Amino acid sequence: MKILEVNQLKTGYDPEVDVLRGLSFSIEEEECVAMVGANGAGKSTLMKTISGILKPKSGEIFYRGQRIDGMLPHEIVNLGIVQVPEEGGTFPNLTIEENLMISCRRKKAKMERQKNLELVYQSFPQLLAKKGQLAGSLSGGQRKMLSIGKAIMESPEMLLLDDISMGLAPKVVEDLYRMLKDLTLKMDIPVLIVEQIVEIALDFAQRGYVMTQGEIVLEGSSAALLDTEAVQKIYIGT
Amino acid sequence: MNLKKWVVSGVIAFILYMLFLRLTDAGFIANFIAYISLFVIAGQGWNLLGGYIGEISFGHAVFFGIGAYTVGLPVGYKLDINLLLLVLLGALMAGIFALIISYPLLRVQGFPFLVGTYGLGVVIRSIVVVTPALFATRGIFISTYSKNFTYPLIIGFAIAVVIFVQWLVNQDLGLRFKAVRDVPTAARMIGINIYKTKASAFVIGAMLTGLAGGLFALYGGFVNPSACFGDNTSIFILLGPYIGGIGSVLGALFGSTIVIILQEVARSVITVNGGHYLMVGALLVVVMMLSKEGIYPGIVKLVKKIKNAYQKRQGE
Amino acid sequence: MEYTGLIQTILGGVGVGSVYALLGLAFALVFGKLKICSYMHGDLAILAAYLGYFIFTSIGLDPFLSLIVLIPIFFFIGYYIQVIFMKPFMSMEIWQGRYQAQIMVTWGLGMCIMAIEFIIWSGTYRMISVPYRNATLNFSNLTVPVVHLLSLGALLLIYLVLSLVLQKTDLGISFRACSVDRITAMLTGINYQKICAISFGISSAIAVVAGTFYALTHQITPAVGLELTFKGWVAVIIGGMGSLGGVILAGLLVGLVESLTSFFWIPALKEAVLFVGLLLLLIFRPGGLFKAK
Amino acid sequence: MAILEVRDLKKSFGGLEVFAGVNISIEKDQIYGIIGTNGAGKTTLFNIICGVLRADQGSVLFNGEDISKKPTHKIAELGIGRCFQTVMPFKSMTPLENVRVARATAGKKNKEREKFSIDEIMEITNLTDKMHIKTQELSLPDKKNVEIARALACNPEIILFDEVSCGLSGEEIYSRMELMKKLSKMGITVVVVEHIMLFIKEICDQVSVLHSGKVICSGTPQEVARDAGVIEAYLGGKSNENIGS
Repeated sequence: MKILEVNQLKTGYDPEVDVLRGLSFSIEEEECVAMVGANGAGKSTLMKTISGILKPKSGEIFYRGQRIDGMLPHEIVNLGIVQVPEEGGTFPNLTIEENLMISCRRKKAKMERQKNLELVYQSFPQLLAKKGQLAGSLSGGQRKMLSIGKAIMESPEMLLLDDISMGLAPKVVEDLYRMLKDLTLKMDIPVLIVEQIVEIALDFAQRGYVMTQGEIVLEGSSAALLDTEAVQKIYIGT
Repeated sequence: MNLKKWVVSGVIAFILYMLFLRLTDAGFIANFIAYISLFVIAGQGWNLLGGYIGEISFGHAVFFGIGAYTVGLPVGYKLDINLLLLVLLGALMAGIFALIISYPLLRVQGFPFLVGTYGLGVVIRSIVVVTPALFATRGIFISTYSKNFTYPLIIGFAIAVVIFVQWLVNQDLGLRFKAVRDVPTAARMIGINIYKTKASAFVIGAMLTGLAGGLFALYGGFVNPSACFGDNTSIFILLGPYIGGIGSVLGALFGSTIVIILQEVARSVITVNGGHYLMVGALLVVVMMLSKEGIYPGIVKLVKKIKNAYQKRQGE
Repeated sequence: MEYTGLIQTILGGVGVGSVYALLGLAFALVFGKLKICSYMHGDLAILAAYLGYFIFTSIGLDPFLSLIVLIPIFFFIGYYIQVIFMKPFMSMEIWQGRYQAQIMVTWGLGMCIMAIEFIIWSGTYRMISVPYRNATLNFSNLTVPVVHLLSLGALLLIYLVLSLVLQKTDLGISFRACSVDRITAMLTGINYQKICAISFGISSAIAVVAGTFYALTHQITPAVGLELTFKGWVAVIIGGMGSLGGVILAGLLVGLVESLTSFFWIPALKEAVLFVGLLLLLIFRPGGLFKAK
Repeated sequence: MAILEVRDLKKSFGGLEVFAGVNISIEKDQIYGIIGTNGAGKTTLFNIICGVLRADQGSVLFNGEDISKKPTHKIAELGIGRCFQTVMPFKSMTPLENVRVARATAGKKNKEREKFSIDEIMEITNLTDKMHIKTQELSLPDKKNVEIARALACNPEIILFDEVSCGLSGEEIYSRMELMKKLSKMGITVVVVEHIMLFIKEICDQVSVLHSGKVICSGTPQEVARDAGVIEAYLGGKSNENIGS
């Protein structure tokens, strides 16, 4: 069964300019899919559109058969689609504990609050040590952990990860992805991952799509994509 | 350049008004048109700052009042100075005052600026009201020219001001105004001194508003604090361009006209003192909800849309 | 004698200032945190004052008792003003777009409210002549009006309750979350628009309290609304754009400046002195006197 | 002598350190590339050079003169032009007016450096037939062109390009590359911030790699591409085949 299905999606910030130019793809049950492409290809725009931050100009998005385009962001979160955004993601003026607690909006999440909290602290012990401090005092990598932790607190049924590596040192990124891999294995949910470092993304996912100019130009299994010259070319730009 | 069109239509409008004046013997309507023209001049001055720079001023009555009092005060002190000269001097005085006051005011932007200009209005009004040397609340009577001279004078100035503003906003200086409004950061990066640019819009606008004030003194033959420095004056100077279409010369022109007419209509419909604000407020809310940029740009957009839809249908 | 007069003036100033502080608090709540700009709270306050007056004169209900009805009513009025009139502008860029549009819309609404008051109650000055209006407490040779003490108490109470709600409750935490990062808040599953509407409702409810106290210390006329709005905003600017504590101090300061001017100089110049002070502040400390953290 | 030099630049936002002592020296008439992953602080660097942001420490020298304390519009008059990553043309004006206003301000102050007339600028940026349409109605590549045209109209000695390729297709990127080469031949120094390696490799004479607050490597594109640190930072330490192609 298709978990997420995107059909001929068009989105843009300006009335005249489309960033996504009729994009279609789908995600199957318990699958981890990577979306790669150069800056400005529209990856983050896609994420924002799925989460309801941006209204699509045309096209459809289905989640488990239910049409979700046009729904408000919090309604989409209530369905279980949770995003870890590229920027922000945490509230620097709240403590870490508050940050995590405020993320239990869904009924299911409220019931599993204690279990989820343990899982987060277990996966990211650094957060436990600082739980009373303001999130603004965290380092970049810890903030990303908190951001992921917030997503987990929501008891997600589908996870969208937008450029986790942005602005982080390679070592931190590596650690982060190792932890994520453990986590997703534990939670057993479909993941859509956007990443500018192609190799990491394709390593993490089973299947991938390549985007340029708001369109999908290539798709295939991660291994196959990694081998193709085309991916490298497209990613590099010309 | 389509400035020619503006000049030609201006001249035609002036001739029409003169004909009208001859035929109807300067009745109520001729009077009313002159009254509207005063607010058109003041509104164009406001629009230079509010529309082309994007800083909303709630205290333009200050400059209006300075213009009016520059005409009134010498008369009050029985000095024999040519009134027309005083009108021009009034515009100059308003400009100078704006130059001085721009120093504190333009250091802030957005709504502290708005509150600051409102405060400026309160300060100046209070000072005039309590100072006997400025004739306090009594006001000053001015033995002015006949209607047959002042009305065409006001209309002439109004037309000249509209054409002047239209010309100005297409000069380098006017382009600089728009640049500062559109993207301040980018404007700085092409070498625009933001403070100077804002100050020049402020000063030129204040001069135009001061001019309107001076003409108002000639028009009414009477100046007093509540008519010249009152909140009401500020409000109607502001509302015209804002409702009509902020940052567009024609929009401000239409807006001032509509607002003043509506105000008069409302006064005759709702006779309770102060009740006419109901219609003014409602108009403001309706315009903002329907077209955020004001009536004129809204209509232009609508016409474009209809045209496009029509052409599409034609094409099919 | 002169000395007690001065103390008396200061107390009076603080008492009047608490009304401005309440209005400033109402503005700071929605402006400082959620970037919603309103120019109608002064008119809302006066409307509440008139309603209190109306209830008092028609059925003799004490204005404090009528607050029990008025506060929820105004909460809903505020809630729906945000939903109907302010929401369309929430996605625009801050100044130029959102603030300007919101200022104009709320100002237009405020104008309508004022006009309706003019039509119903006319422009004559009214006052709510409750028996305790002129009651005072005496400490040696100082006389303190009871109403001033009450308004100061109400101010502190509202501030404490607000801070408590902001610190402890889910609503408060969501509110703080929305105030720093609205996109992240949405992605966290917080209904941003609802939080905005609730906050606007709360701030309208605070305006009701301000209006009631204003009516108990002053005579009311519809035109005062805009003036009150501006004084509330002056408190916000002096207070440093949105720190709640700063706004309260600034509001009290505004009242103090006014009453001291009346005491030492000409009462007609009290507002002029206030705004000259504001202009000086803009020169030397554009960020406000009590800067937000 | 270096035309633009950044010395020991330090900057942090709140607790977040963006630059921990950055040194960059750009020679005249070069095309200089600055690369780094997203969030490495490339745009912040440009903002500091242009005076939009102030550095916590360190200095920026332009033709030997310290400009780190100067207001932005003075820096523009000295001859530093800039194009933004998120396009910011003056949207209510036509392209021609955008160029005119730039020529009338910064361009006026350094007339002796004028290399193109307004007509020529419109031509090399492909805007001649669109110059009377309001900029907000143009497409993204055209808006980028308007920015380039506007920067050129300031008669700059040096132009900073921030992520020109962002949101453009291959062919459009190629035409930008050609334009940059042309500008550098005309004696205008070009600084490009990019994260697409190939773009940099094709046109740049010198490259600096910005990573976690420091310049981790400087040199010709070929040298940089072989640098182990760069490969690790850029590709997560797996291989260097992506750079090679």
